Amino acid sequence: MTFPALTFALLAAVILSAAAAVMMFRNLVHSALVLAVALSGLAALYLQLHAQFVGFAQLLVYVGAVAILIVFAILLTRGNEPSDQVIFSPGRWVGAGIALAVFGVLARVILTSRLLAGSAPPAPAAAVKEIGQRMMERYVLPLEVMGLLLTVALIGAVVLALRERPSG
Amino acid sequence: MDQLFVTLKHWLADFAAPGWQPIFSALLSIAAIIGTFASLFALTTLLERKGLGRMQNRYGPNRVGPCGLLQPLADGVKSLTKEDLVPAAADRWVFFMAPLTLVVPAFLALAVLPVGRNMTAVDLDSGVLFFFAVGAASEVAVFMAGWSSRNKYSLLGAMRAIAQMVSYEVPLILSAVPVVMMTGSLSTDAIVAAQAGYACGLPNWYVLTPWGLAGFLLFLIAAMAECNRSPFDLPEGESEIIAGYYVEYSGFKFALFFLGEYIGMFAVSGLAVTLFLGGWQAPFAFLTWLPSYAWFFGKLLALIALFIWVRGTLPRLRMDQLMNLAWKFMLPMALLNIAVAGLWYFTGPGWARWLTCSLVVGGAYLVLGRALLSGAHLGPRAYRYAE
Amino acid sequence: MPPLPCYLLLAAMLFAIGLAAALTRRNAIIVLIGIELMLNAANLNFIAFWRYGPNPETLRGVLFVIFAIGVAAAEAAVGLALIIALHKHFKTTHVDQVDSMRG
Amino acid sequence: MLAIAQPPPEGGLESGCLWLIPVLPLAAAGIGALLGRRQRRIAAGLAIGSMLLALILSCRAFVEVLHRVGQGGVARQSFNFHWLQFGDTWLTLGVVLDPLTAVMLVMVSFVGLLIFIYSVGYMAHDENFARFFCFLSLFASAMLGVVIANSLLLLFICWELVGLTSYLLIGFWYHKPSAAAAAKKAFITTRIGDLAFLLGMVWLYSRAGTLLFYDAGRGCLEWTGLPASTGIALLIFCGAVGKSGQLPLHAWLPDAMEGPTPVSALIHAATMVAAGVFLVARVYPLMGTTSLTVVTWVGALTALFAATVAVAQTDIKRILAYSTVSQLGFMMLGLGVGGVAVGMFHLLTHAFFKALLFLGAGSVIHGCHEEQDIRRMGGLRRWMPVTFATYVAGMLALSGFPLIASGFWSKDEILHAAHAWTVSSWPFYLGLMAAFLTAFYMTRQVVYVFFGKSRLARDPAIKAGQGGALPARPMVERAASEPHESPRVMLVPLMILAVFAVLLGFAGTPAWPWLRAFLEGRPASFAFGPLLEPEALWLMGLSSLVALGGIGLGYWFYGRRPPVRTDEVDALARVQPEVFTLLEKQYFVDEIYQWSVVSFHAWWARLCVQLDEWVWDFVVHLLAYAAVGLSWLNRFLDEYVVNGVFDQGCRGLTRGGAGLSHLQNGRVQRYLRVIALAAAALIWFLLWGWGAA
Repeated sequence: MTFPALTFALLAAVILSAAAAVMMFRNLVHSALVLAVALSGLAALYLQLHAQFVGFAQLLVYVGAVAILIVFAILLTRGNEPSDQVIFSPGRWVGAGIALAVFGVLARVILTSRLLAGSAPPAPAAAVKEIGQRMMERYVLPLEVMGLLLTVALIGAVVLALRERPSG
Repeated sequence: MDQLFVTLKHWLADFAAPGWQPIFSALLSIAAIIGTFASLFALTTLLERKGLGRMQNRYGPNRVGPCGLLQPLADGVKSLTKEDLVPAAADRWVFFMAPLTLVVPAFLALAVLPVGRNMTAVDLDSGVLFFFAVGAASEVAVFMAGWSSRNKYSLLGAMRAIAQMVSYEVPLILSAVPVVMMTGSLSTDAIVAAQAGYACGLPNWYVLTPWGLAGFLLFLIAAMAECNRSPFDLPEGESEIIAGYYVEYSGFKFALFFLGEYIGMFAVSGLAVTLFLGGWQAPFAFLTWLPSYAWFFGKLLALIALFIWVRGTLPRLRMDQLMNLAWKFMLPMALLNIAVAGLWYFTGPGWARWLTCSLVVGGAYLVLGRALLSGAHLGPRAYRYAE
Repeated sequence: MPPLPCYLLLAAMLFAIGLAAALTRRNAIIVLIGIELMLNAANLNFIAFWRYGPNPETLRGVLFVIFAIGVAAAEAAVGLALIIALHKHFKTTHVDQVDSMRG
Repeated sequence: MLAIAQPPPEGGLESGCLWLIPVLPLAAAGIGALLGRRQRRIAAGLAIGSMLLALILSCRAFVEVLHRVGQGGVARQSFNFHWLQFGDTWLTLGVVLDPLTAVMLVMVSFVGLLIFIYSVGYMAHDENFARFFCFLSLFASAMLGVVIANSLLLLFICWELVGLTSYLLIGFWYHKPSAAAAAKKAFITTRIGDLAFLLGMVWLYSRAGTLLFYDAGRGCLEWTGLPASTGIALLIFCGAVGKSGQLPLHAWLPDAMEGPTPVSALIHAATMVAAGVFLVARVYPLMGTTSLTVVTWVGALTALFAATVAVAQTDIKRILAYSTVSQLGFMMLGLGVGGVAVGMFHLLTHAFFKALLFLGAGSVIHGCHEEQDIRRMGGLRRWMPVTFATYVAGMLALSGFPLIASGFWSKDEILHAAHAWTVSSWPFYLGLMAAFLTAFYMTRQVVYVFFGKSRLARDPAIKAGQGGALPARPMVERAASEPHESPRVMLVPLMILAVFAVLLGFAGTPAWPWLRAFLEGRPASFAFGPLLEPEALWLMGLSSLVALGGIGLGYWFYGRRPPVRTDEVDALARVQPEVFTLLEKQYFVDEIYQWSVVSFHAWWARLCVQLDEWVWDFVVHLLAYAAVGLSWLNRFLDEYVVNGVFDQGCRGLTRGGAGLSHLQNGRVQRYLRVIALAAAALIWFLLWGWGAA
């Protein structure tokens, strides 16, 4: 078992167990923390796939921002005490079944497709300069739209989280 | 002399089996980094205590060893031998993981700093981004610490700390952006290399340009806030929330927190040195005979001294002042600084760009500062006594 | 087994887990987390295809993932704000108790 | 206009930024429209600043044209740009810069600027100050657009804009019902002319295939031997008639005086009404002899008619309005008999002195606290000397006081041309009489307003509406304070205009026919010769005699014993009461229109109503009863046959809906499940179809 395969196996194990833990934990804060673990594992996976920039961006955004955000939301919604009542919604088995079904379909797609049976090509270089140039030349419009979206999201989040009017 | 450690490392690495050489050399550099900065941490604690003592007109630690030089050792021993308390209500796992989560990323961040010529542990293509990415983990650690120890004070402290870190991360990164723009690379080595050379007796450091100076100051302030140093030490204000998020920590975990904070400080000031102060470059051409790492650590220690000095000088901010400073002054200033860097880049060399850029930066500083201070009441507080 | 299907399978499992989390948990925040997991599974797919697919030099996958991360951040911010507003209004964050539009 | 931003293919630097001239005030109007009521200063500053810039640019254009004329080079440069494409033909608009345009540009922007400045003082107390300046700038931009347009279409667009702004500004005090009515009247009346204009334009396009005036030899004015040009020209002339209030469409212009006085000065004296004349001058090459004859006759008749009416009016602005009409008639006459130069010369001089007179009238009204009836003024020269002096200068210019006044030279040139006209000699005599009357009524007005004793303070209330007088106001309001001189911001424009009203005449004396030469693109030469030709001398003598005679008669009638009491019968009315009444009622033109046109429409409407009630309604009722019968029949079927089935269906639907509505419980997760399941099923189906498993 080669070195990359080993790392991949380890990372996959970490990610999957963390994700499962996210789903299983009673305590929301624990869920949030293991979510951070899972996402950092993904970031490591990106690094292994030679997508350095994306990996670090993932780390920065998810661990640095989204996890913290989720934690704040949890604390603000009094969710930090482990709930004594049942944590799964009614009809959970249906949901689990559907999730399983989806996974089955995806797995069958992956395993039966003949396109994927290729050996690894040499690692492509994703220099940050390249990415920046692409972003500034070809993908500049999506970039602008993204900035707009983030601004709107910022304002919208603030407006939403403001104290509710007594009328409403 | 300059390349002493590099050659040493290579020489050692040659002993390893051929397949394992890269891993071995990596281990070597890791060991070197950890050793160096840990001892630097010990030294710094001593310096800080003595320096503060001098500023507050008292002797610092002066009992252990010759004029207290061995004090850090004593502290280490003490913290190792102390009992490790864990609150009954605490969330054990998280409580245990928190210090590690704080320390490990801090050390990771050190990996991309070029401490000397050819002395970068890993030269990543996106090193600066890596630095900030791993830095982000410290917020999670702080939250874990504050939340898991089931203590109102620590939770409050954690909340304050996270709010402060999140707020100040934005200007911190934004003030680093102009340098990246100028260098055209996120790699720390490239950034240091871009600041090589001397013009009319002065080095081509970025700090010696209008936008560089503004960026450097913004970066320093944001860095102080980022590692909860005074005057931004609300999260740990002993007088308000008895040492904030690590109230419940004691013994070795506490030491780890302490270590983590100081390592974080080293990392951030090391990045400041790299980004703005030309990394390991000598300030003057005739001083290049000094080894590069000496210059790096000299600048690092100078910044640390500055931190200590500020801590001894300035009083603590209020929360609203903190937030106002972050969002109403530093954020617009940093954004404008980026624009100014672009201006600098596109107006060719000459006195004109000096004039315009410094005018823009100075004007913005005046306007924003005035706006910031307009509402604030800075006079002596009016005490009201109960009859 | 060639590397690409491994990554895709991992992504599929991650996606399924996220979906399960979104479908079975009562708490809206966990639902949101599940959605985040699904997004990340998709990102993993993009990167994997970029790495092992044809002409990677165009960097399409990478750029797409970068944009996706940005969108995910925005989505998380708005979603959490919504959840907070929800909690203020209904005094609960359980999605099965929030089933009417008027408070 | 922005499409012109690309560098001009033909023409020099000016055509490049010529388009800026109208765009600047347009921008000012646009910004001004966004301003709040409070920001008066900004609004005025914007309007005046843009106008100043426009003036500077116009002067640059003028100087350039002057330069080119001096070199004897081609005096015209046009610049066209594509606007709309239908099929494979482009509809092209353009701007042109030739002597005509240059002169008009300078005149419009200069007078406009002065009037803008004046309005700052005049409208100072109005709460809709900002709106006013917004409209003014809009008008200025439209007018300048008319002037520089090189395409009949562009000209028409700006022309309509001008009409719109005129409507807005006449009705500026829309809370006054009279103002609103006047605005509507102006709009509709000019619309009649514009309809003809539009028809002419379409006809022209169908004939010539282009609406450009000058297009490097292909423009419709450069076309020689255009078929049916007479009809086209006459139709376009109808537009001019409507816009510059010639017979029979003059009726709106006097009522337009309901607007603020600067508006009357700018739009209804100096620029807009002159636009009609300018239009005729612009399309002059289209005009054949026939159409020119029509123009001449219309102009001559209008001149005399309006002059006679003006004699008997008592509202200070109304008198000026009628005099404007008559002067426009003069211009038309000049165009008809003497060509572009003659008409344009009078247009320019008239623009200045008529603006001056209106602004003076405005200053008088302002000083007398919104009093407009000259019978309640008098003796004002004691209180407002500056206004008096400038007003007298304008009056002399208008009535063509020999040699020193500009009106003299221009009018003299027109008469000269009319005398030289071969078709008929009547226009000449009509013009002479009109000139005589002009002098007469101007003298009357000046005497009424400025001489004698003040009839302001003490007045027995005149019965409202008598003799076109304004309804009498309560004593307290006006007896409150003495008349006062206007602020400097209003006086300075007056003085400047007065200077020009006197001096401008020397640009077109027979001795030095600079303007004619300029318009025809020749360098002018100075020679006393033509001045001393016997015939020229004789005519000049005649016209000065006429002017002096008019002034003298006017003085003899009114000046010897200025009226002392407000309700005093007019001196002329004492001599010729019924004639005076006829004139005072403006030949009952409005009434005639009322009885003829309006009442015809009313009658027609009534007829339609009758038809509607008796014929159509009858049919409708018939059908309705039939329908009712049928529906009764239908009902029985319905209740006992259809309903049974239908109710069953409804119940079924209700149950079905109830059943389905269970799907739509607000449970997010259930929706999510359905979505996921559907997605999985979809993938499955798409990839393998149902058969595979």
